[in-house]
Amino acid sequence: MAESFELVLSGVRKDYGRGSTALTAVQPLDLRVTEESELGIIGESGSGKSTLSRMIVGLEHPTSGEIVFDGRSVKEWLSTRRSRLEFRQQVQYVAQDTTSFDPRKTLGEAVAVPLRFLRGITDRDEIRDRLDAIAEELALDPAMYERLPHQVSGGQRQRFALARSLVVEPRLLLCDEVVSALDVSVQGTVLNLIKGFVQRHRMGLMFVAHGLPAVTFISRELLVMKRGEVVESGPVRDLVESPQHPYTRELMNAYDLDDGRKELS
Amino acid sequence: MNWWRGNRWWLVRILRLPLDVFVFATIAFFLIRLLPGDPVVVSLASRNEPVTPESVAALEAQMGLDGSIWSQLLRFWGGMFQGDFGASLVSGAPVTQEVFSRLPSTVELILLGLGAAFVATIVLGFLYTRFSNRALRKSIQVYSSFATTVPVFVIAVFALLLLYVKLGWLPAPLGRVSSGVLPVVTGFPLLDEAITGNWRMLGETLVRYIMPVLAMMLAYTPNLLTQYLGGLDREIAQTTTRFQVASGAKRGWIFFSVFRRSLSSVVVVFGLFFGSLIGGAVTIENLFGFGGIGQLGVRSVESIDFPTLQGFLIIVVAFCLIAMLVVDLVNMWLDPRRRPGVAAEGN
Amino acid sequence: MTNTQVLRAAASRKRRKPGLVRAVLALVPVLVLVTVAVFAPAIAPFDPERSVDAARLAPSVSHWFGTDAVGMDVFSRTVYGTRIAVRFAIVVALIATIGGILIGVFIGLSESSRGPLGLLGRLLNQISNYIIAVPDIILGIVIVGIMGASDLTLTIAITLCLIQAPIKLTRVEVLRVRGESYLEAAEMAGEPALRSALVHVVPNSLGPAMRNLPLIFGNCVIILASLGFIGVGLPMPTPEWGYMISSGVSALMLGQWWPAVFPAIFVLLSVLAVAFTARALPKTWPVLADRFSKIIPNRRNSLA
Amino acid sequence: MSTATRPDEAIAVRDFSISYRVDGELVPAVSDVTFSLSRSERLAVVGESGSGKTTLATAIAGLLPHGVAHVEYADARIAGRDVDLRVGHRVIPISQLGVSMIFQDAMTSLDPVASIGHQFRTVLASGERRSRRDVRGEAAHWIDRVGIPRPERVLGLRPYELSGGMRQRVMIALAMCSKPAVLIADEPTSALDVAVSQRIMSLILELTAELGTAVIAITHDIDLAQRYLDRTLVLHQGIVQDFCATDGLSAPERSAYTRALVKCVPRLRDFDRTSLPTLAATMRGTGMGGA
Repeated sequence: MAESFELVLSGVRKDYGRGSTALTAVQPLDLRVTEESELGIIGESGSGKSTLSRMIVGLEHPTSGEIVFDGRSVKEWLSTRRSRLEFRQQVQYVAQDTTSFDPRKTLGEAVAVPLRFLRGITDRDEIRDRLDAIAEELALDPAMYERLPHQVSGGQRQRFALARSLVVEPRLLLCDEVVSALDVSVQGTVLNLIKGFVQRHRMGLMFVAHGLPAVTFISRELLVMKRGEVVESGPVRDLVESPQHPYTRELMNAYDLDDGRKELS
Repeated sequence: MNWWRGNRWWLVRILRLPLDVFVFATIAFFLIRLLPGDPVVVSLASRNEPVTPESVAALEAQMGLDGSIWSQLLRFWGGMFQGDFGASLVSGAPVTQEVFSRLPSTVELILLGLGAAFVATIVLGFLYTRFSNRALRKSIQVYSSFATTVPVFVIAVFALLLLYVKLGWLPAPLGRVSSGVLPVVTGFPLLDEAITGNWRMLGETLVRYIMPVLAMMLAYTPNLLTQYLGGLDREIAQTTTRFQVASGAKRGWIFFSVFRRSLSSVVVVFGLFFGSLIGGAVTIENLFGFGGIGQLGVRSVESIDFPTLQGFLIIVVAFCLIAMLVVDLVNMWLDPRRRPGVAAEGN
Repeated sequence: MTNTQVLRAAASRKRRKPGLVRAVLALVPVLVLVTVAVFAPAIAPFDPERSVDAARLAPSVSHWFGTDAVGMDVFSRTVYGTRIAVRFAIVVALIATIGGILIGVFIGLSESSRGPLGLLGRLLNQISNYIIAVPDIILGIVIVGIMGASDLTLTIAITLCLIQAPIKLTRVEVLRVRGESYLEAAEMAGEPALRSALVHVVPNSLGPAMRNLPLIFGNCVIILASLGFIGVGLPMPTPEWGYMISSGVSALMLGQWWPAVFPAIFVLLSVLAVAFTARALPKTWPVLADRFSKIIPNRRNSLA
Repeated sequence: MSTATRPDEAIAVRDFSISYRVDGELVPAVSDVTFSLSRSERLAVVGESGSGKTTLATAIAGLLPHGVAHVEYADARIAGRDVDLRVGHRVIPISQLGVSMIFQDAMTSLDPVASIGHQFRTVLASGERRSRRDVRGEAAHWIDRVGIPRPERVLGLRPYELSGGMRQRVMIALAMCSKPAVLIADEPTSALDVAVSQRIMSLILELTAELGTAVIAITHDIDLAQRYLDRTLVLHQGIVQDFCATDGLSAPERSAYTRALVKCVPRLRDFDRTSLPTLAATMRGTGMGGA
């Protein structure tokens, strides 16, 4: 069971470029995330949702405002080697997999790397045990650890990417469009795995996507972004049943099919 | 403001040219001086002169190698801004004059060779797209795979053997004309012969150009052809072509569109290709007894003419940079997406 | 196999795997070339740098390729020419590829960083940009002119021309790999930046420069012959192809074709041999690698 | 030829199979597809990646690359006429008049260096001789019809000067201006945001309804099929699983694969579920075995 944590964003803003051509990717934004959170972020491409999640893990830096995790700003966390590793162990980020594995390293080697650096485990047997444990939990075949990334399907690779992040037992997991590139039939499997894992381990989750149904399934709270701005936020049920902002309404309508569909069961 | 935005792409590019030449000249200045080996000593040794401090100092002064490297650099820069690279040790004439009197005839040869190769490329590209005959397409591909493998002077030697020695169809490789002195107006032999109305010489020169241009065409077409075939294959498979076919566009237009879109892949390599063309032209000039920059280079090497070599390098490269600039501008004019800033605005 | 894969495979026709025999056959031309070079003293019947018979003898049983204007045996000279060309080409190809990779990796890793290393990286990149614009043979002429003609001079001149391609190729590849998301993943996994540069960036950036190596080999032969042809190559009696061709041209005019044509054929064949092997190598390499080393996992042959 | 031609038939194919030549062997990609559509009818071809749906569409539009594919069929009619859909010898295939196709990305579909007006001219000026002004007027009319203001101005622009939405509309106008009997749309909305994709789909449906054009939409998204298209053809590994009215996709007589596929689509109101149905689990549940 992970301990509690608190992630606070205050007035975070991100601009690309300078002067007259500057583009604001994220408008000033306040947000609080804890180990209880299962937060979904939805928006079309260019809405700033990915930038937001990348700023939280320090892959990009806010133009202004501050991101504070457990009382220290992300910038501070990343300033020294020791605290950087500590921060990485607690907050993990999974991106849409296209090339997130080194083509020359087996999947096993890739998944072992965070154990070695973030958990300081060097004992081969222990690494092996942990790899087997995470494989079991994510319903992966441990034999596939021997394979190279291109030798498994896209859905499998995405699950290994999850394994690489979850093997260090982080307290907060950020998922950036992890199912968008997958076939519908595989999406369900991956979503179930994430949801199950997060609930069993009581971790915080931030799930970024542009496909609404995946987000409404996996999260309890929802943030709707458009052009770098949060247009509406609240519990998923409220937003689905009674969206307030016209953009949210348009979005919900686009997916709502109650009239045309007769579902079994 | 609006005019500036519309024309920025070529103005900026042209304004950068002098800077490029200046930077390259400076790099060349250091490169030449940092190489191991001392031209002064080599030169004295080759003339069997004793290496005394006096003779070394005298030759250093002649070559512009006296004083510290920084004072040399200042003198070099000063001279360059006045278009002065010193005087040739052989003829005593200014280096710029030595080079510029020979450059046009080399350029003429290059342009003819390049033009012939370009036409051949277009024709073969057309055959490649128009006909699906396997043997034809395969042989065009095989020919294109000879790119950068066969040196032009080797082809020229074979051409000489066949067309002059065996068949006797073409005249001996002994200069541009059989007798007389070429008129000099612009420095481009063909042009000058036409301007002065010297039709006999023009005819002779044209006949004597057949073999070298043929050799250059045979040697350089594969280089352009690989690019063009690659471009054609890519463009034919492109969604654009499929969309045109599916929406029922006129067949001629589809071909035209494919050719035009693939052409930029050829024109792009023209710039860098120019360098190897100059190299090839030097060997061709040597073989066919044409005067040109190759002849100047070889003469300078034989007499260790340091100022000429230095000026020769810088002027030839400046010329290459100009050629690349022209190619870039043509390309940007053909395809506006290549203009800087356009792609960013499009997204 | 999915439809998309079938289509791609069918369209590129690269999936066809040649057998071991074909794979070895692809190497034959270059092996022959190297063999001739290595065993030149055993193959050549005469001393290549001395007059051995009357001048201008036509090809015969005793002089297969005839003799040249001063009575040197053309066959012996041509065979020794192979030795010289191959020696140059191997040295230049190795120096240019290894050096080019080192410099390219350095530029690619350092150019975007601040501080003196970044400055040096950008400077090297700019210098390389300008040297690329210099025609190979012009650079050769100038360097030989300043330093005098010798093995060392020509090696420096040709390497300086040909090292630019591996530098550029490696630099671009390093920049591409640095943008790959597996480096972000490495950062998230806590790998130190230097380690991930060495473990992930460098090994994944070597491909293009390695594939360019045969091209350097061939180009070196061409440049060496071209410089020799215009008379700024290796000094006189050395049996170098370019020089042999140019000195044979005057005899060619008189119908004595052999002193010029045989070395020209050898230039042609050697360059084509290298080009042939270079083109066949990407296809046959997996087969050979598969045969001879089961230990190293190879990316290409395991593509399914 | 055995089936009688209905007067309002737009397209009909029977026993349509496609295979690819790989290393001299034929690898089947799509087998024995039979369907027919009447004018204005809308068909969705649904399948996962690798199911052969794009291959099928490309073959019907006559766009398969020469030399790599092999097409066989018992019968193929477009607008009541027999057509030759076998892969030709030409390097650039010849258009199957009567079938237009639009693609996912308008930017790569339009000729990047030609003006929009020119691109219309290449389509509209084929066949009979017409004056430039006449053609220009018709092009402007089409651009106006897809809802772009000031059509005359757009004619002089090149694709990169248009916004993404405008490019998409121009592409649709170009595909429709030859008044095809069938419009094939390959993943028409998967590159678009939800709101935009709705507008684009309704534009396509409106235009095709007006001209009586049949629509074949290739998609991985069952949602799209259920929202916009009358009939659905489900492909799995090159084999037709079902061909039926879209409303009846989850009816008990449908194949297990189809029903499972419909069930696994994540829904907006899944927030109360603890887990989503997955394809494998659903098919196991129906006792039909895995795929």
